Amino acid sequence: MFKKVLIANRGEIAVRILRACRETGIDTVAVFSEADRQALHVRLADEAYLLGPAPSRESYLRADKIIEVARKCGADAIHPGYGFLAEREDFAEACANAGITFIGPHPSAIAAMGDKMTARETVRKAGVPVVPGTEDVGNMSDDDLLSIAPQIGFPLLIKATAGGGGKGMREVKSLEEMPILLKSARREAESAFGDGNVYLEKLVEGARHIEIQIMADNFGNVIHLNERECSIQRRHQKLVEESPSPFLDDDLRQKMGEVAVKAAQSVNYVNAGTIEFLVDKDRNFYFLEMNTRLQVEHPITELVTGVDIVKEQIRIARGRPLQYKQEDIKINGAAMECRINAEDPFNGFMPSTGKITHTILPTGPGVRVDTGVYPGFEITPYYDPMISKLIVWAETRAATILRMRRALEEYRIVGVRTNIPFHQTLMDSHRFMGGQYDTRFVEERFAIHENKDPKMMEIAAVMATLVAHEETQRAAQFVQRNERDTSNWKWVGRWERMHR
Amino acid sequence: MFKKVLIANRGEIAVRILRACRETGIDTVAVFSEADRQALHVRLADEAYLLGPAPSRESYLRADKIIEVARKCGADAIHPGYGFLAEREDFAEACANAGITFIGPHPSAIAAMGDKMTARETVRKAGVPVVPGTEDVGNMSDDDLLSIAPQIGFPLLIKATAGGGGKGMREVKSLEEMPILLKSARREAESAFGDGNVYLEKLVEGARHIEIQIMADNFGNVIHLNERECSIQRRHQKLVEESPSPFLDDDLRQKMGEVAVKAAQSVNYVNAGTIEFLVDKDRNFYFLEMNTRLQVEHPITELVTGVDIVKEQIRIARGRPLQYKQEDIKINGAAMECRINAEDPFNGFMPSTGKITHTILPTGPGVRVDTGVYPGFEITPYYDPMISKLIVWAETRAATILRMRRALEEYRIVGVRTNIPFHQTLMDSHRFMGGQYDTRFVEERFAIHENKDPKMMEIAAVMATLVAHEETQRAAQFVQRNERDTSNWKWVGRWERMHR
Amino acid sequence: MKYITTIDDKQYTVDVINERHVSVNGKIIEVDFHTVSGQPVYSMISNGKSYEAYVYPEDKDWQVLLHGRLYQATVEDEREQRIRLAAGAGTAQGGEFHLKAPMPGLVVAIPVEEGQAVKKGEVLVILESMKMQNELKSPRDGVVQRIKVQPGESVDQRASLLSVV
Amino acid sequence: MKYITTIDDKQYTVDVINERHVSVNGKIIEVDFHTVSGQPVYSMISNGKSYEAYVYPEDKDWQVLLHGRLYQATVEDEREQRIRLAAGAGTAQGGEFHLKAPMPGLVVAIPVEEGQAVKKGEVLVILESMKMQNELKSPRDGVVQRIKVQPGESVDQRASLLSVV
Repeated sequence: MFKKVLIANRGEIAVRILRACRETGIDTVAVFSEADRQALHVRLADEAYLLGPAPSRESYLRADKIIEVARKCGADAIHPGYGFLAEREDFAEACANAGITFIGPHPSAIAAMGDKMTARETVRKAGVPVVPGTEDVGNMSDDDLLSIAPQIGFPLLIKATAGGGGKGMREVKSLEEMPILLKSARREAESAFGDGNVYLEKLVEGARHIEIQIMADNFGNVIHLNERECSIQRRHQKLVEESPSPFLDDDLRQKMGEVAVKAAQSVNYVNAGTIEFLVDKDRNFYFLEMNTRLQVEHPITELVTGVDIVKEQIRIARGRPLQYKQEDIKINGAAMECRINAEDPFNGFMPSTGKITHTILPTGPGVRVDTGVYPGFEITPYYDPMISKLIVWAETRAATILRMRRALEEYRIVGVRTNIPFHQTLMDSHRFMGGQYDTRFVEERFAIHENKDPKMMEIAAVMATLVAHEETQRAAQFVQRNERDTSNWKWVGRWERMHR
Repeated sequence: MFKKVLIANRGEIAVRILRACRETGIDTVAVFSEADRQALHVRLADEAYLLGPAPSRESYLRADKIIEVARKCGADAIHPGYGFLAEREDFAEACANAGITFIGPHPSAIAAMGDKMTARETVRKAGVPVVPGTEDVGNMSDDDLLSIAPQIGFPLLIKATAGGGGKGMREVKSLEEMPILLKSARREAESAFGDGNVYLEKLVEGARHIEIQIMADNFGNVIHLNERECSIQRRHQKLVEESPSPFLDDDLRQKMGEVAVKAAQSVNYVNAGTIEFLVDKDRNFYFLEMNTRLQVEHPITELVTGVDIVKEQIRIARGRPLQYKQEDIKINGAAMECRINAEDPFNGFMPSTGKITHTILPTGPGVRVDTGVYPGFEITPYYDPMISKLIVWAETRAATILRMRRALEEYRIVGVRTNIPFHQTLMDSHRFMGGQYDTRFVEERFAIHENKDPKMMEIAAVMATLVAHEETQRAAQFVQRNERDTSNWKWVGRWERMHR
Repeated sequence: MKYITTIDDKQYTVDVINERHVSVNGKIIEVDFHTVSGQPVYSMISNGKSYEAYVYPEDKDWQVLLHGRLYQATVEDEREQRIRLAAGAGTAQGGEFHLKAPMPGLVVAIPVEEGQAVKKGEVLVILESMKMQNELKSPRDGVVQRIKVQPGESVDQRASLLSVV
Repeated sequence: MKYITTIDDKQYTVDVINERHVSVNGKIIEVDFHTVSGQPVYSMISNGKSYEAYVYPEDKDWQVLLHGRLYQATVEDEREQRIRLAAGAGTAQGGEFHLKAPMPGLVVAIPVEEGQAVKKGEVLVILESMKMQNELKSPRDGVVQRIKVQPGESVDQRASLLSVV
């Protein structure tokens, strides 16, 4: 039994894990960077320790410091969340050496799946179909890659060997543009993972990104929790996920589930993991990679299966057998997640930094919000722009979309720009409603119109005017009553603050 | 198909219904009293109309005005929520006469179940067991009741004929104290329902209050959605509800469900309704009354069955058949609801009025909050003290209780006192955890200790001191920089507001 | 700066030594104390333990909502305490208790009479509000005086109802 | 009081007649306008329709978050507009555009050169921040001038990067 778990992460996922621990009677230890002193995961944890300055390399990526904290405060286990150290086999190894349980797979499985080229080879040998691409294992030079590329054929993808989440990924349409793209892919991979190694994969056109959640215990039991459809992406970043996929039928679902279990078994996988597949128009599916950790989008699986994935991760790490057998896993209704990012969809999805001054969360039936932000939270440029996840469940996919529209409209985030209008436009899209989309849909066949109703524009104009008018009136009164010792601008600002 | 629905209610239930309409593509019309101009149901609705001054009699009980509004704005239907006009057959009748669909049962069913004495007789004839008590129908004088009482035996309950929700209810231990209790029961019933009529019922000791949710359509289909256990009460007001009941087994559940369906059929019931039973220690169950409307605690049934009761109500009112058959209704996991009231559990549960200055809602896995309040909301003495409902689901009852503890701790409501500490103490109670409770548990065998950990008291003292210290320091600086034109108290107040 | 802080009947002498150190009843502790901007939320990390509290003024006291529990703290500096103790010496214990309506409502019953001796916890007035009948109790032993309202009367918030001397 | 309110390219002449009446481009509408206390939330009921909006200042404009959509409104009274138009006549159209870093970050690439003609929407600078590469584009046609940074350089928020003349 764990008495104390250190959560080596920040933001919504740190809060998510913290809640699972609290609901299991386990004490929680947060770690934080200087930028996150006031963050929710720090405030909600039982203990909290500073790691270092804001940049990840000096804080959340400091494996040594994190293990030192865990040792000093007597934590039994470390949950890495996603990102940061979650897929570093050396970190998992170091935990083990320090006598601390790493809540995740064995280092060997992380290593086998972490090197994307090795992973391709391993699962291919286990009979799992892979996307055609580079078949060698090991570092390849630009020259090697440029000479292999024509055999694979264009368009193709450059992908980071150490990668995931679209970082260090580039689409290549021709040999001519390949050298410069190789360079930028390597640079991005180097900065994201500390490893600039890349490989090539054929670009499967019109494909859908569908992944299978698996769970495995230390007793050889491996089950899958069905699929998540993640084809709504922009620049290889997932924006919306849903389960079940509108594209799969029971037959294909079962086949993919079985193959996913096989892939996990090929590396003696333990704990929660996800096998990502590409599925083409003809329903052929190809292994893409395995994420050897909790996914951002795990909640939609929780909502349709009823399994609390984080609690189950903890149980497995404690050496308990899986609570579920494959036949216990049913699909109940439909769930969808919108990732709420601090970015401006009307300005090229430019990240938006600043302070969140007010938020109103959508609530009520079928709505779950996983968030690490709050009024007063400062969005800094140091971390991911994802500030919360809006997750919705309903009995059918159609009801889920309608509920998501309702929840998006209720969600208020004031102070920074968010991509909520993107999600609203998506939920109104007929193609999306019809389930007719692939991974290129957002970038190629979807436009976010401002689509401003003239009636609503007029209402907005009237409301803005009335607020401005009230301010003018009150500011005038205020100035009459007081000596003005500061500039007008300051008075208005002060007045503003006073009336909040 | 309804295009526009008027919601003849306020608070969380008005918001709940509004969300269901919005998720079904139906326009919403709110009505409000002068006290509720800024309320959430007014702000979220598509249209909103003033009814009158704050007191219910002059606003939410003004059936005539509500129907006038519905007619003028072209609403197809009215949803009455719970309380107010929900169980007034004359209102349902008036809707029908105005050509507006009443989302609820036929007036005849409301009438038959609304007079509690008539209801007892009706279901008894249909073979439903009832609690021994007065068997006549019609107004009974104090003298009649006093002469019948000894035959029923003490302790007994005085109950309002028109009643529900514990209003106008009194427990009588002996004949001597009965006259004065009759008087106060009649007074309370008169003020709550405009009808001072009462009847008597034997007090079933050690009983549990367990109710069955039923749904019926216009085609003769009646199903039940299993039970809700509502024995956690104080002064006959429910405080916590859970589903399934820890007391029932499948056998008793099925029996009670069948009897509930029979009771509904005895009055040709249509739409959603609830049959309340008392279940004694020996698992005998007795019909108490039928609530011919949506219940406060309907969400726990939604969470364990997956049925959206409000959407289903709307479907039925539109003349569609039930979407479900009895065999579709399964119990999935366990759900619990805590009613969050603005009252001080450390001061005799005294209602607490005032302004809510800040709130933080609990979120994350398995947590649903149905609320009508928000920062800035003013709690007035005109309406019910219930300000929100915290509803939690998990795979097992034990996990639900642990999750509820976590959610209660996360829930912050600043500005008024709430009964959250009561719920926290309850969730820690071994008897409650063991499911060992009846309707007298809270009043007789449960104490809310302040139970203050000395360590936490010291921390609270330090934090209060540091805040006070900061205020003093900053106020001093502020005073130095400015002419003091107001009293010190006002400056501190202003400073306070400026720094929020 | 030294303060005397009282919660319930417990007194804490809290000395704010500097930005990172506080002594409580003579014991020095290290504190990392932060305000969450724009909110009455404070975060304190002390000895690795993390505490989040809402701290906000109510009348002359501070309300501290810490880990879901509410504490009511009185914070005085030494001078303030001296003044209060000096002033309070005359009236503190023997002072009258003035029962005021905690909310607007209808006086349903007054189960006591003027001149009647009451114990702490005894019901003085039943007030109907928010559709509930609420029992207003005596906070101490004493004698009822100056009943200012009658059953059936509607009263505003903070209206004087009666005194216990 | 009369205001000229602009959203996107649309101008509205809004006359606040009294507490309950406003005219918009000459058409009089009845409004019931309320602030939700302590919040930048406003509720307006007009002709039975209910609207809730967050309205808050940003720079010199007002941001209106209405039914989930964000509108940016400039509100000027007649005098302010006259002054701006008079002042703006000289510089408005021909003014330089100064590209500033919208957030701190690393300059990854500058795909333009000084003196190069660019079209509206053309990428001027690629800035890495929040683990993303962000393309900063030209808001109008013009010629690139005064490039002040180099690839590989870290810049602070609002740092000047280059100008488009």
